[in-house]
Amino acid sequence: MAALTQAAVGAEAPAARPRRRGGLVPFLLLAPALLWLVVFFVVPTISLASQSLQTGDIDNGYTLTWHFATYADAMSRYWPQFLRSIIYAASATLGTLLLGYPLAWFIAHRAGRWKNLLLVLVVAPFFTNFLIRTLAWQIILTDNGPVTGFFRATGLTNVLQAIGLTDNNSLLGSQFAVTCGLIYNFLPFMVLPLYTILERLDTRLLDAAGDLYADGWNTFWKVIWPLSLPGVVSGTLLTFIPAAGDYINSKLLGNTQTVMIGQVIDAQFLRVLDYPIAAALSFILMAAIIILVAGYVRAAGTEELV
Amino acid sequence: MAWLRRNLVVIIGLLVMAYIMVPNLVVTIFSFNKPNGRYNYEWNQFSLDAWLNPCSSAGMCEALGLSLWVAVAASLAATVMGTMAAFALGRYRFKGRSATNLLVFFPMATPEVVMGSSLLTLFIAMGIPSGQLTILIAHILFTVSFVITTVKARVASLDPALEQAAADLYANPTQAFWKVTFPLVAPGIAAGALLAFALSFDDYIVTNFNAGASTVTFPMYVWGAAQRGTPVQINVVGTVMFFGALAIVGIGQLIGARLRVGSRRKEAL
Amino acid sequence: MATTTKATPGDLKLVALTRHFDDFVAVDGIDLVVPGGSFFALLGPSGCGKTTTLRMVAGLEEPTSGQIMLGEQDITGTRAYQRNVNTVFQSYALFPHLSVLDNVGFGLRQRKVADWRTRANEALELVKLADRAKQRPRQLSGGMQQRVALARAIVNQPDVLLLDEPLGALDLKLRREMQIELKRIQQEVGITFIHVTHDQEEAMTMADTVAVMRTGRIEQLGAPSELYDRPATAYVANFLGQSNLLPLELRGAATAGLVTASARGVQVVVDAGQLPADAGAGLQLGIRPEKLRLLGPGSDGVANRLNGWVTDASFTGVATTYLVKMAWGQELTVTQSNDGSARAGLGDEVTVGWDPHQAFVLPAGAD
Amino acid sequence: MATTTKATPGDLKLVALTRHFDDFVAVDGIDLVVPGGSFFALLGPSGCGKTTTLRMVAGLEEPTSGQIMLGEQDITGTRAYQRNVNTVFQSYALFPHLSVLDNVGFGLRQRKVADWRTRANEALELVKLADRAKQRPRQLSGGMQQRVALARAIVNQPDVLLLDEPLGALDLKLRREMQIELKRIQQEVGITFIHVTHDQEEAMTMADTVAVMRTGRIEQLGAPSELYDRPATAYVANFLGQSNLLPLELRGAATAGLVTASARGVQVVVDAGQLPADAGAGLQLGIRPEKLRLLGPGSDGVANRLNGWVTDASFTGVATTYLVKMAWGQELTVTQSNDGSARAGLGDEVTVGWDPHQAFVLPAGAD
Amino acid sequence: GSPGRNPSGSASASSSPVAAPDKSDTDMLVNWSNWPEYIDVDDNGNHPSIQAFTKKTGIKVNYNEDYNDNDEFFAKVRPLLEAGQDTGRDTWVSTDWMVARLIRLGYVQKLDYANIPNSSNLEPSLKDASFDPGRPYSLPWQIGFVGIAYNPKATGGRKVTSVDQLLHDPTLKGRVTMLTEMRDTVGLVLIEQGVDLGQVTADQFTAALKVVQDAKDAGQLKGFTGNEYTKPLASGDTAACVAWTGDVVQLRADNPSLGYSLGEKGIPMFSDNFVIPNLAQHKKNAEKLIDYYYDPAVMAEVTDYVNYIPPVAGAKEILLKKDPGVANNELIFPSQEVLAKAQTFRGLTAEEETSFNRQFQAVVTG
Ligand SMILES: Nc1ncnc2c1ncn2[C@@H]1O[C@H](COP(=O)(O)OP(=O)(O)OP(=O)(O)O)[C@@H](O)[C@H]1O
Ligand SMILES: Nc1ncnc2c1ncn2[C@@H]1O[C@H](COP(=O)(O)OP(=O)(O)OP(=O)(O)O)[C@@H](O)[C@H]1O
Ligand SMILES: [Mg+2]
Ligand SMILES: [Mg+2]
Repeated sequence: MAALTQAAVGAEAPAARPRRRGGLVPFLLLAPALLWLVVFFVVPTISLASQSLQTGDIDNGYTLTWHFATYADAMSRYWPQFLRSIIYAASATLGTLLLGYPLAWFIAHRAGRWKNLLLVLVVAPFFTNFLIRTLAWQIILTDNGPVTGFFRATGLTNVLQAIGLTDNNSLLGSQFAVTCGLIYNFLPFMVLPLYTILERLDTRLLDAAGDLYADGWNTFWKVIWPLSLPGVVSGTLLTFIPAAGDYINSKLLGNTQTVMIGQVIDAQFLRVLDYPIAAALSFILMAAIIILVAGYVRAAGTEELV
Repeated sequence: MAWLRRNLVVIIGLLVMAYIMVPNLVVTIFSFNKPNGRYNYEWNQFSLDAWLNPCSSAGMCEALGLSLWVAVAASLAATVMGTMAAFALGRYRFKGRSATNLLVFFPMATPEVVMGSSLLTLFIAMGIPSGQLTILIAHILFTVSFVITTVKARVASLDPALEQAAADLYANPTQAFWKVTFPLVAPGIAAGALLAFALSFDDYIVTNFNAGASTVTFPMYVWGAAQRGTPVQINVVGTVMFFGALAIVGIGQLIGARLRVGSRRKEAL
Repeated sequence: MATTTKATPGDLKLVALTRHFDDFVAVDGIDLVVPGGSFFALLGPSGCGKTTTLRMVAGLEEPTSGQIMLGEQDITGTRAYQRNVNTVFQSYALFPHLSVLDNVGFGLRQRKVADWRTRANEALELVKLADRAKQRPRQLSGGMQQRVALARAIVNQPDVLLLDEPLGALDLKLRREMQIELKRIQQEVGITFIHVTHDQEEAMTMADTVAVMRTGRIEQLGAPSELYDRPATAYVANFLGQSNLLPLELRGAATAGLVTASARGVQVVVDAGQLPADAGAGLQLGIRPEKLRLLGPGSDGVANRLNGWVTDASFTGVATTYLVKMAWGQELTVTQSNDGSARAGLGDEVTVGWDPHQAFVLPAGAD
Repeated sequence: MATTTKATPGDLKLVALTRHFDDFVAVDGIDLVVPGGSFFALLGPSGCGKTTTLRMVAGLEEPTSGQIMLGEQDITGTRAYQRNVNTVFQSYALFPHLSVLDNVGFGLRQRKVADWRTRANEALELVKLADRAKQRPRQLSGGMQQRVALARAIVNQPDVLLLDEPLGALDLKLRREMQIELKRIQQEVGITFIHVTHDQEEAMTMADTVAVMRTGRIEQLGAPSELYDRPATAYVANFLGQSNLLPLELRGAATAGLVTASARGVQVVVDAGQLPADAGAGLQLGIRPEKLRLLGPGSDGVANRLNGWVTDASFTGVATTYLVKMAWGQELTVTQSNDGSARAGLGDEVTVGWDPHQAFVLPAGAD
Repeated sequence: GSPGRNPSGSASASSSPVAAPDKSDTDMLVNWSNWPEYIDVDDNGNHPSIQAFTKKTGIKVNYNEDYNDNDEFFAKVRPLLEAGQDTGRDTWVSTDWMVARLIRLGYVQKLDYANIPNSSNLEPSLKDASFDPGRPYSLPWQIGFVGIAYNPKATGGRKVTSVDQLLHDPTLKGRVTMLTEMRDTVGLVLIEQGVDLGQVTADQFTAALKVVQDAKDAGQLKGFTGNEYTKPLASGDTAACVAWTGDVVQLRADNPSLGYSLGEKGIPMFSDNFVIPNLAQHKKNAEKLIDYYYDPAVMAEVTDYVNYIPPVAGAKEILLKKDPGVANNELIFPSQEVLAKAQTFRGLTAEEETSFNRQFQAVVTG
């Protein structure tokens, strides 16, 4: 399990510059996976691209007419959902970061021999079906449950309501519940890369900072945080990307005001049967993610994507 | 006050840990429930019924079996292919390396509905009938990227001097790989396989598109069942899987610790 | 800032300073006064508690008991960032994400010093790295990094500068250079330096006062030459260089400051002034390798002489080190400066001799 | 296996060995013969091509051109695992997943040696680690790991053992111990050792022959004392320890093997036998610090003398090193053995002198 | 893309063959896809009626509950049907409007009534469906009404009796769900507005949808759901919702306090129907299966468990003896008076379907 540490799920090892030229060898090694990705991912993606430029309907069939207007149409109609998805994904990412950072630090530096066990516990939720997990959240946040009771008794619901995260004095069916679900689901993807980088962090630097008159807060911002950026970058990517496309959480824990773009794609694809617009929306989503990610990665200055 | 300041991170860490564990705890608790009605959402009465008759919910155990089989097969295949690719990417410089890195990254960024449906279209065009094979292909596709990323990090942090030492000690490249490289990368591979297994075992959307007429995986079963009620047996499976994962790792660590303690004791003698 | 003359800072006093880790006593009640402005070295083998002591002074470790005073002030309870004490860490601990200039300016900026940039640049000039200000630490060689760490600490004009094996990772040549450099800087800025090392040569070259530590306690304290020439225990003697130790039995009384005695049956004379007050458990005679000389013909005047044969000779440039086997099996180490004095070959029968005033006498038992 | 006496292995010959990395020439046509059974040291600054040379001998790097011969056999084209050559890597490169015993037995098992276990245990005894056979490498200290790496290499009884800065990571004390240990083992097993280091003292202490490398070429090759006492270039002189260099102009002709000359206007005599054949570009006089002596009263007989005043004195136990400033500003380094000879204090006016036969003369220009 | 398809969509017009060589006689098997929990189950997880069928005919039933949702299921099989490939299923149960679409696209085969003698037991009122006039392609499996369900615990004891109340009562704000089934949700509103579902116009549809949109914008609606509305209703997280009768009957068995109201002006009705897709490998076996379930005794057994309205005449009589509680339940065996109010959404043209869907989804996912 210490391996999951290495899972790095992103963090780049410092000694990690590839160093050899191997003639054919790398290509032979890559062949199976690459073949798989090309046949089962690239090819469908290309046909998806062509689909996004077709016109027609289910009864008369679709023909490729290079109808780029679909993209403009998709954007103009669904920009609010795009925006909302980005905002939700971003706030979920922020949430996972806020919760995941102390947890990763705790596991890396304070957990002693419990380290491995805690790492497994972080990943273990994946072994319980996603629907059961989400239903468990429904049980936890239910109107008559103790959590809601606590929130009501302490007036926290009013606070949440005031900032627009909930309404109706309940927790379920709100932006709050959706964000909670998203954070919960993607926390492991944040914690693992953060853990990998924080564990490697040279704690002597913290002593040095203290020695140079930095108190706890300054030590964090001036030393720990900048040094953990690579982990923060991979963690945020691995959280943000799937969260932006997710809709299970918004569907089961949200309300009619919390529809995310994944739900729209789903509806266009399955219910309206408007394949071009569904394909176009998918492409816009992928493109948006990749542009955001590329810009982010460049700004953060890490060499490789994930 | 000083105590609080020093242990703040521990307290927060434990709270977040609790946040992660609470849903699992709920699942576990409700696996001992005897619900009043078909929905298992309110505590009614303690009962071991579901634990004693785990398969009494029609089709669940078959679905579970299928899911386990698919997860094992897919994670195995993804692990083999992903490990090979990770070696290529972590080890060699070659033309198109960054393009390949990008290609590996894309499937992780693709919405599942899109991946599921476009794969289905492809299978039909290729004439591959939907069923276990198509599920397997799809699962390998979306897990292989995770394996590659995971193993690549491990491969990259491997000291190249070790393989050279093996060569220096008369091991030809094949022997050097199996005796030195592989055992050292193994933890990374295990992590990748574990992640692949978890992702495969938990996937619904992509699977649902590519499952044939009579292949129902466990997530599909759960999704279907949840429409009309949630049999307690689902919680039993969730609980078993969760503690199973813990146990496997726990035992692994125990064996490791035993070995270490053993050698330390010898040292003391 | 190098040009500002500072008022001599107060003395640093450690009073019964103790630190336990669980059951383990890392530092065991140290009492110590380090005069302000002096260059003080803490010497001892790995694990004897040097770093722990230093960290307590820096405020990075809490003492289990005892006090730390800086001048008149008790600083035991203050936190690291509140102390006017800076450390050069063994591993440098430079911030890899900051430029050299930002590293050096870190402490000043924390204290909101307005002209931090000017002062950091001055400190870099002091360590001769002004031209590297924009680079990242990892672009510098080990020696340069060490100097950055030094600049980063002294720029804050601390009352005490702690140096934890700052030269440990450097190669020999660089180490020698840096030793000279450090001493120069200390003389220039007049800050109290506490230098931790386990390299005895280093401690002796650099420090005004050396304290030899052993399992959490201070074994002996004094000027380098005092410790070297008159070690109080065999432990100190061995720690500060090699020694040839012989069991010693006193035979005669003191005449002209000399006493006759017998070492392994050979008659020798020792300096009466060196006999320890309490010689209950027997005595040992100690002679440093470089104080032993291969005697050529015509050196009959030397009072102390032992015969043996050369079992090994190794040339080190400056000197040649011989192992000379005695009749009773012990091998004495003799370091002969390559200044033109007698050389010997492997297997040669030789006589070694020494001046009684250059040997020392220890109580036996205490090792 | 330590007890088996081996037939002396063949000589190792490098013929015009060259290695390019893209445009960069790391090793630039080395010609070299390492006699079988000798202890050979390759010395040079970081980046001069030592490791690359070693790796080519081990078969881990392919030469761009040139040949490698082992005895009569050309091994240039063979692969690493086919060569009877073993390496102790700078970083040890122990297999972390194998026990110490399995590490040591690795090569034997690869070659299907039936009694690998016995022989591996014998090798561990040789390096005094028999009791650690079951442990994992990371449970050992740095010095122990180094010995395991050594045992792992020599257990295979290679024709040539390559050691790439095997002691670089050890601390001073341990390094000295291991130097003696290595030399003992080499004498015991009689294998050719090629030892790479950038520590000149280490090279001189251990090796029969030392080659000084510089940017891919061999600058000078010979016995340690030869290189130290008669460096061919200033580069070698400086690399093998400190030197005081003075510009030299010949004045007179040779009488009794001595030539008069002038250094900075002061008249000196030099050994005629040391004048280089080609003195076109002018000459330099070199004197090692320990060959310079502070002259006390009554040393008028010394032919070469320079006056100056002491600007620094540092006591190192064995010796005291003085910096003596000359009238023209240069500071000469003088290392005076603490064997009872004259000492001086800071600021004292002193006269330093040297024996003409203990100085050396270099062509100027060549640095 | 696909080649142009004849919009008339009759099976014969399709370019690819529709019927596969029937393997029924050699291969005693039938593959049936159905909705989850839509058949009788015993304590061991077996389906007694299926076991009895196998025993009786020797035909093994490969029963799969993989029909979770009309659209999702359609998305899974459409590419196969379009490409002229076997779907691996011999029959499945689609909702009325989906049957219409399947027929339109030429994806389903005509039933051979010679193999279904029991089809004469079909309730007379169901014989002629607007989506399948004369029922050449489909036979109903179960029928249900769409109404309003509420949990008195969550409404504070108040009854919710009208769409108007559902969409505008401030005490229900944010705790109301509607169905993602367009015809059920919008149909309920249309009837409230006095529109006959058999005659809906595009404008009426848009106007009704506007009401839903306004309620949603006002924060009245918590969500649009599929079958997953039931659990929150039972637990009280949802106060009131649009619901299907069968579900409500079952929920009330566990929680009798749940309330239910059917519209005064009219009641939207839906049916789920057997169809046989193109290239089904065991068409005859599928027809035998349908025939088997049209035996009133068998259907009674199913009804006793699933609690929807059976389409087979004579089932009530059998249940009156076996399980009077079910037989007398107005929601399972509605009175003639109630039945008279039942309305079915009219069949839509391809263009209408696309347009309505697009508008409706704009509300649902807006
Ligand atoms: N945090 C800690 N927990 C437990 N034991 C500790 C801790 N820090 C130090 N020790 C123990 O205290 C003793 C003294 O350690 P310290 O670091 O002060 O030694 P040192 O003299 O600096 O040695 P070195 O020369 O190796 O740096 C050691 O035995 C060490 O194992
Ligand atoms: N794989 C390589 N690719 C490019 N240049 C290399 C490679 N290996 C070595 N070099 C270059 O060749 C030169 C010689 O390197 P080498 O490692 O032999 O030096 P070295 O003498 O062993 O130095 P050190 O004492 O630092 O170990 C260096 O400048 C190095 O940068
Ligand atoms: Mg220390
Ligand atoms: Mg090297």
